[in-house]
Amino acid sequence: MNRFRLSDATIDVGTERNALDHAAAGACVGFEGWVRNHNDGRAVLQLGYQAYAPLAEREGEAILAEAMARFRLREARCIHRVGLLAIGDLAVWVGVSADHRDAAFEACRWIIDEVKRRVPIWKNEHYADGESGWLHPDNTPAGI
Amino acid sequence: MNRFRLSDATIDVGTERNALDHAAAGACVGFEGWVRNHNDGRAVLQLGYQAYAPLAEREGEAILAEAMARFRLREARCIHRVGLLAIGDLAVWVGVSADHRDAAFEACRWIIDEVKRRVPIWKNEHYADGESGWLHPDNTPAGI
Amino acid sequence: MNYRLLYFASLADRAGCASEDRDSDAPTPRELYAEIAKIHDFAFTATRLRVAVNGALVDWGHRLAEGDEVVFLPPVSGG
Amino acid sequence: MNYRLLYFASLADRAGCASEDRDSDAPTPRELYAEIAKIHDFAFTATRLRVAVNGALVDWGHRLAEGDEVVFLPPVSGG
Repeated sequence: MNRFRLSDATIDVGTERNALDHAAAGACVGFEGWVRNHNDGRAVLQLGYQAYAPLAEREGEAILAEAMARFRLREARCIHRVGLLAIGDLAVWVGVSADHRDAAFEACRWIIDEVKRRVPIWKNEHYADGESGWLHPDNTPAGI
Repeated sequence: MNRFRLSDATIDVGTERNALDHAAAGACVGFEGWVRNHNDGRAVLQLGYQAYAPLAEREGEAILAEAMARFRLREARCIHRVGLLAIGDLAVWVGVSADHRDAAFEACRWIIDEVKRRVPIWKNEHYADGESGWLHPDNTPAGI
Repeated sequence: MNYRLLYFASLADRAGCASEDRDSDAPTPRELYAEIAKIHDFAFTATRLRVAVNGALVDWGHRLAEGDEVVFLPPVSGG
Repeated sequence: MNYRLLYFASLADRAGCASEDRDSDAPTPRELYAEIAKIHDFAFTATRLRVAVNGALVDWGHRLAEGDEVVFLPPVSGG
């Protein structure tokens, strides 16, 4: 089952969401992460995403399997872009369907949180002042 | 500002979501309510939605204005179908964009909850056993 | 006074019509509903309904005027 | 033993390469990172990293084998 994938091409949400269709599903929640023109007070011009692909796909697939087991879902999907992206581009899409909206909202939120926390993908921000830098948020207790 | 509307034709989410685009927005959350093939243990064949249109539009517009004020959003939209719908049809769509995903998830959930609670729209379920009936969930303390 | 009444969902089924004009001495929606509920045998108590006059929600004690459009709203089920 | 090392994000910038083959006596990722961090002047302490061997996450005490692909993963920033 391939519920997660990396993509180096534009994500077509209209096509992808068809995978969520189910006659018993009454609720579908979708999350789109877009490239913003600002971060932490700095103007951003574009973004680069790099992934350790084999592990990213394994971790992404594991997250979606966990979501299917934890929540009462009919289907769940996630696609994450890699490569260079412009402002407004879709960087990540999560879509879930469920009989009821409680499960759909909770699962969609849980999936994007886990993807951001666990999947080996890194963001390189290119700033308006000419600098660029890899983002490495510190989620561990120990500092550098 | 028209952020809410009733529609007697199919909702084209791909087109509608363009209204949410904003260069400063990093998160977009969408909710789709689909016609399910079951409710409360009974098989459903199709649905009819009836609205008291002038008040539905006024209430819907008020809910979206409240959402814009309560949450840190860039944009918010909602479209609700009226008329006869088949299984799998999109009955209601809510879309919001925000700088951060916390606000986007919370606002999208809040809007669909308020729409279901306040907007004068009624659902007539047509069951497989030939019966049909208007749904009037009881949200008030006093019984019939 | 003459009022225009609109009915939706099960109230329209029970009334057998989507709208009607009625002469009534009821000064507020409260009295008007009591009168109408008897005529059409509506099962809902007023506590389960909301009421709108001329397209806006009002209190049950709202003073009605000649020609008002009055709608008794059963519990909604959109979404 | 010979290991294949892959570098990502700021570790690739610091190492000046995306991958390299290295001979090392380090029996586990813990010892291997200490050795590599010194060579490339990596600023991250191991506590801020995760480690993968042959495409799967492992503990820092995992026993390495000849030819293993070892990746030290800096904190991720997808989404």
